[in-house]
Amino acid sequence: QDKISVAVAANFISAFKEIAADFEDKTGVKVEATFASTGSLYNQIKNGAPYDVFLSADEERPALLEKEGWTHGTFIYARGKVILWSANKAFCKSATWQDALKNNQIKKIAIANPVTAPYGTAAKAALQKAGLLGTLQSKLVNAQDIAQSFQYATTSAVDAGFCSMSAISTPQEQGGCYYVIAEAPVITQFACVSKKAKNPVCAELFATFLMSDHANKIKKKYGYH
Amino acid sequence: MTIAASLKKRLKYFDVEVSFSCASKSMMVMIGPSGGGKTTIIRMLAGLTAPDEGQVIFGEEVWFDSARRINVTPQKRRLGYVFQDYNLFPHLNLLDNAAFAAVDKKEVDGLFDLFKISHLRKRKPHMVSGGERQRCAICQALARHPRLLLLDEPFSALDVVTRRGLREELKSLKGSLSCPIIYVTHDINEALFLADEILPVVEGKNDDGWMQRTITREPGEGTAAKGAREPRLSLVY
Amino acid sequence: MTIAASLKKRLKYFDVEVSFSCASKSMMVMIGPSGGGKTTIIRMLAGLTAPDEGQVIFGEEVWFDSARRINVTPQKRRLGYVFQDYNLFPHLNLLDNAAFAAVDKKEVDGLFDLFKISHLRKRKPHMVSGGERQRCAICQALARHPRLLLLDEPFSALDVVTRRGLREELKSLKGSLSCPIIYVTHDINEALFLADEILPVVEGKNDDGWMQRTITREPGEGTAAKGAREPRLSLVY
Amino acid sequence: MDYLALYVTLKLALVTTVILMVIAAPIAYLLAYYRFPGKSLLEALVYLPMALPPTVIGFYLIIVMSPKGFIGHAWESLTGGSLLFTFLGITIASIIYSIPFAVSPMKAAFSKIDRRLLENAYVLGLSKRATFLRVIIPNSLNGIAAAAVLVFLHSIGAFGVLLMVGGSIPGETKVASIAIYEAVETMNYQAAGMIALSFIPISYAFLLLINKLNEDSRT
Amino acid sequence: MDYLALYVTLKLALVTTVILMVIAAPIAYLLAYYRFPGKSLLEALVYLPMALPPTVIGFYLIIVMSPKGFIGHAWESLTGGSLLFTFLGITIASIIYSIPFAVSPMKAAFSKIDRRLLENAYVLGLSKRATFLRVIIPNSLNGIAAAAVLVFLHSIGAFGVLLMVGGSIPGETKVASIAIYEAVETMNYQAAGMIALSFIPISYAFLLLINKLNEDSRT
Ligand SMILES: Nc1ncnc2c1ncn2[C@@H]1O[C@H](COP(=O)(O)OP(=O)(O)OP(=O)(O)O)[C@@H](O)[C@H]1O
Ligand SMILES: Nc1ncnc2c1ncn2[C@@H]1O[C@H](COP(=O)(O)OP(=O)(O)OP(=O)(O)O)[C@@H](O)[C@H]1O
Ligand SMILES: [Mg+2]
Ligand SMILES: [Mg+2]
Repeated sequence: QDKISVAVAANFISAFKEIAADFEDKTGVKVEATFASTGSLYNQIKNGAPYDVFLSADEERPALLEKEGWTHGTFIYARGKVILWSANKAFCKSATWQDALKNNQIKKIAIANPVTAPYGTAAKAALQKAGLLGTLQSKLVNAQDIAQSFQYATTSAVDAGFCSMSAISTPQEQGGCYYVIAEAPVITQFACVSKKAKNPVCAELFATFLMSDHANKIKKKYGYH
Repeated sequence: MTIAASLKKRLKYFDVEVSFSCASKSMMVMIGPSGGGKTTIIRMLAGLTAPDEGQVIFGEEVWFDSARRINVTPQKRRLGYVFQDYNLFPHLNLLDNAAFAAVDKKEVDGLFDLFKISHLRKRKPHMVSGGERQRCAICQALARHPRLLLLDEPFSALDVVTRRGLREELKSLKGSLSCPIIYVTHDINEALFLADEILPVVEGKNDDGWMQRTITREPGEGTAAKGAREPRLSLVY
Repeated sequence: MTIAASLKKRLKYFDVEVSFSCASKSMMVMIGPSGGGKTTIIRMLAGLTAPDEGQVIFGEEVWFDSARRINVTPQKRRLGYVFQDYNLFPHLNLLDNAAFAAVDKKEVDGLFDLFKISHLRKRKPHMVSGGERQRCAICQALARHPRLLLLDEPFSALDVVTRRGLREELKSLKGSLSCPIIYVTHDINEALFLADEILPVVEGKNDDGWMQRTITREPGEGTAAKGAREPRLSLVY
Repeated sequence: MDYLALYVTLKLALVTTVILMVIAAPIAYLLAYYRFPGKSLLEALVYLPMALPPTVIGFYLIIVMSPKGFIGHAWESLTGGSLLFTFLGITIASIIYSIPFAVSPMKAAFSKIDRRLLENAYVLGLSKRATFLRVIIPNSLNGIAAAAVLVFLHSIGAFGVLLMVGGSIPGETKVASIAIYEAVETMNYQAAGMIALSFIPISYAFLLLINKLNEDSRT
Repeated sequence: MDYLALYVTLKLALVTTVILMVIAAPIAYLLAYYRFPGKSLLEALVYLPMALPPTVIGFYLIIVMSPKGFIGHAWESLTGGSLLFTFLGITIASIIYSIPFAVSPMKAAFSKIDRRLLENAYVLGLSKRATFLRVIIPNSLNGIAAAAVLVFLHSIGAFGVLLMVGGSIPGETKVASIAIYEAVETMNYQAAGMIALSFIPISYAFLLLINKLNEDSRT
């Protein structure tokens, strides 16, 4: 049976699972996925990890891979937004997310590792722009990636967590509330296909499918545009 | 004070079943073949093994009574017990060993002088000879001001000369102590030398004829061996 | 074949320094006080301990020569050695133990009959008595068709009766073996009963007067003890 | 070089070690000297953390220590604070993770003590408690020291559990093993190498110490 | 439920155990019976993986096994493939990670064998090699079995090292501990719980087995 292996940035997990399932149904090609932060996956690829397709959460790392000759070219497959999510509905009663975070009740805020996770980088930039980074520094809990950040928030391990918009379409989201962080730059997510893909035809087929209307519909459902 | 005991205990190959008593200032010597139950009896007196049935009475105190379900812990019996094998604490030097449970730590010096081991006070047990270790164990037991002294073959692992010296020391000590002493030995000569009373124990029972039979048995008789680890040696000295 | 040895070995408290030889079909008995160096000598013959100086010659073969730096391994000496303490392999039953290095495994049955342990062949060593274990150890050594037989107090841990039985068996066996036998014992009577030749070893040296002194020494003499773990017992039997 | 992470690591290892010594001693004593129904179950329970992937431990710890979990909830109603993502939280995780390494050598040392020494202590009037303190402990120092060293090393190496329940907060829960992981992820190999290198001599020295203790206890 | 990850885990644990038994036996023999210069260094080296954070081990393994590292490079020029992110790669990592747990119980078992048994074997004509096979091994079966069980459990629990050098490739390097981590990350608590739960009985059974072996060896 044909199969491809795909490295997927953590913010895209939910959407990817749905897209991959449809792709398997339609083509019969099996999709094996590895989820981690963008930086982590990039690091693995640099060290020879045999992924056929890389769905990054940023522009920079696929570009680097292209420069290094790992891929023929990169393409945008999604644009995402940062949100601030809390399991506690009272959290969203404030006028702005900045005010909400200034509340003394807020003890811990999760953020994805800004160095490895582009969503973390964007969230950090938003905090900085709001002038809150200094005062909130001691409340920040560093998650390994955006998925862990959301996980900390849903278990109420933290009072609120910076997540990706895609989180709100998951079952775990029920009962929580969120602010969209407009101050955070929109995140342009690039993908690329490996030159050394074991099954180049299937890999390209998947890349094409990723950009199909069908896939776009799923992406939209998860808050990407 | 008098210790009086009536004991029954089921062992694997035979049952222990003895009664005896021993008054203050007197010494009862238990003697008999190896594996005959002597140590088991001593342990029941010390409270380390519970009899199946019987009583142990010390003066007015009941230490053990199977019918009334009384069994006083070893801690509360306040007795001195010199074990068959060396039992000093390896992490302490001789002086600290003897003073371990002493009523008055200053007395230990006098005891060490008496038993001629003062010069070894700072040595750890493994740095002295077997005889010296055993003398320290006696000091340890005596320093506690025991109300009853149990000595289980204290000298059996020692060579003949050291042994004879300690035997003399012990005899002279007997007069100055005011508690009953129960002494276990294999050595008939030692028994005759020390005892106010002798209790021969064979397969767990009192067997008054054993001494006589052992002394007079013809050499080379097959069945003699079991009851006679050192059958004639004692008689020669 | 004759085994001839001249050995020097520095020990902590004294030096071993002996020479002796022993011919085929004859038995040399080594005797002496505890700690005198007997086991050390046997181990040098077996190749388990290297002498500091000297030679060990077996027939035409040189097993050890300090000057020529020859030291044949125990494996190549092809001798039988019954150790002072039981040395059977605990994971094997008696039969497998005896057959462990047998030249012809079928012979083991005959040896077991001779030593009256055939009924125990399937038992593990810890399931039989000390005497039975030691008999199996002798079978193990004999089944190898040794060119030299070393027996280090094989019966010392046993009771008097078993011991006398094995002593007789060994004596009758001596005639049927065609190798030199070196036998270590504490027991003067055993030595007199078995030996073609006696080598008394005291503090590492040959001391021909030792037997005589031990037998006749006055009881109660202080210095006697060291050389006399069982001084008179042997004479009584 | 991430000195803060090294500091948190050493502090965590030290605190874990001290606390575990106190917790493990009575457990080891119980396992070494008593027979009771369910003993082998207790024993297996004590050793379980060694046999479970750290992520399994971490998973269950998140569940019980989060403010909704029963421990986290109790803790919050007592102190008003969260247990996860605090030094206390990773200390608890590290203690659970290292329990087997504390109990096992202590139990071995306690078991090795000659029963007759204890009997002698009883006859000399010492209670069980006094016997434990005056006879068992002083004669098990090698085993206790070995346990301490093992726990210390094992806590230094804790990673999976802390990755899940720690939250990598500098100065609080970001230990060296996580700092290395993050440095490698960001391809900051030099930083990773520096921290990694600093472990080798520390660990090595401790291992030589263990070996020494083992040899001493054999003689 | 992620059966594939469980399958990879068990396969990895099994392969690691079998290989380590063969590697560790001679090392344990050397450490138990010989004295040589540098012995304590060798011993500390063998135990080092226990004392290092898994990320430190992972870090160095990445360095040597990456296509630029000397082992990875040699491997690539031989086979054309990468060593990292393959089953072989995580097997090597797992072996290194578990070495101390194999050597330590074996060494203890070998050391406990009475020297006189070996001497008797020599006198009976057995070479050192034959003595090892016919006397030492049969009398150390408890220790060897304990080593096998420990290594098996420890390999099942390996996480940090594999996270770094494995890359979570389904069917190849994604072991159960990593699957749990990912399941928790993606908030698939049910899946995480299922895998985690499936470990408890396996580990528990093995632990009871270890205890049994220890008790047997004591009598
Ligand atoms: N720990 C034990 N477990 C089982 N049986 C034991 C134990 N200790 C002693 N026995 C058995 O109990 C019986 C009596 O032993 P005990 O030690 O009381 O004899 P003893 O008269 O003191 O012998 P000895 O003179 O050799 O010291 C023997 O049959 C012995 O085998
Ligand atoms: N393993 C050892 N290490 C150090 N010294 C030892 C060792 N074994 C024996 N010795 C010492 O070597 C000397 C000779 O001992 P050896 O065993 O040869 O005496 P032996 O004549 O066989 O005594 P026994 O009759 O008690 O068996 C003694 O002083 C003893 O203390
Ligand atoms: Mg006794
Ligand atoms: Mg000897």
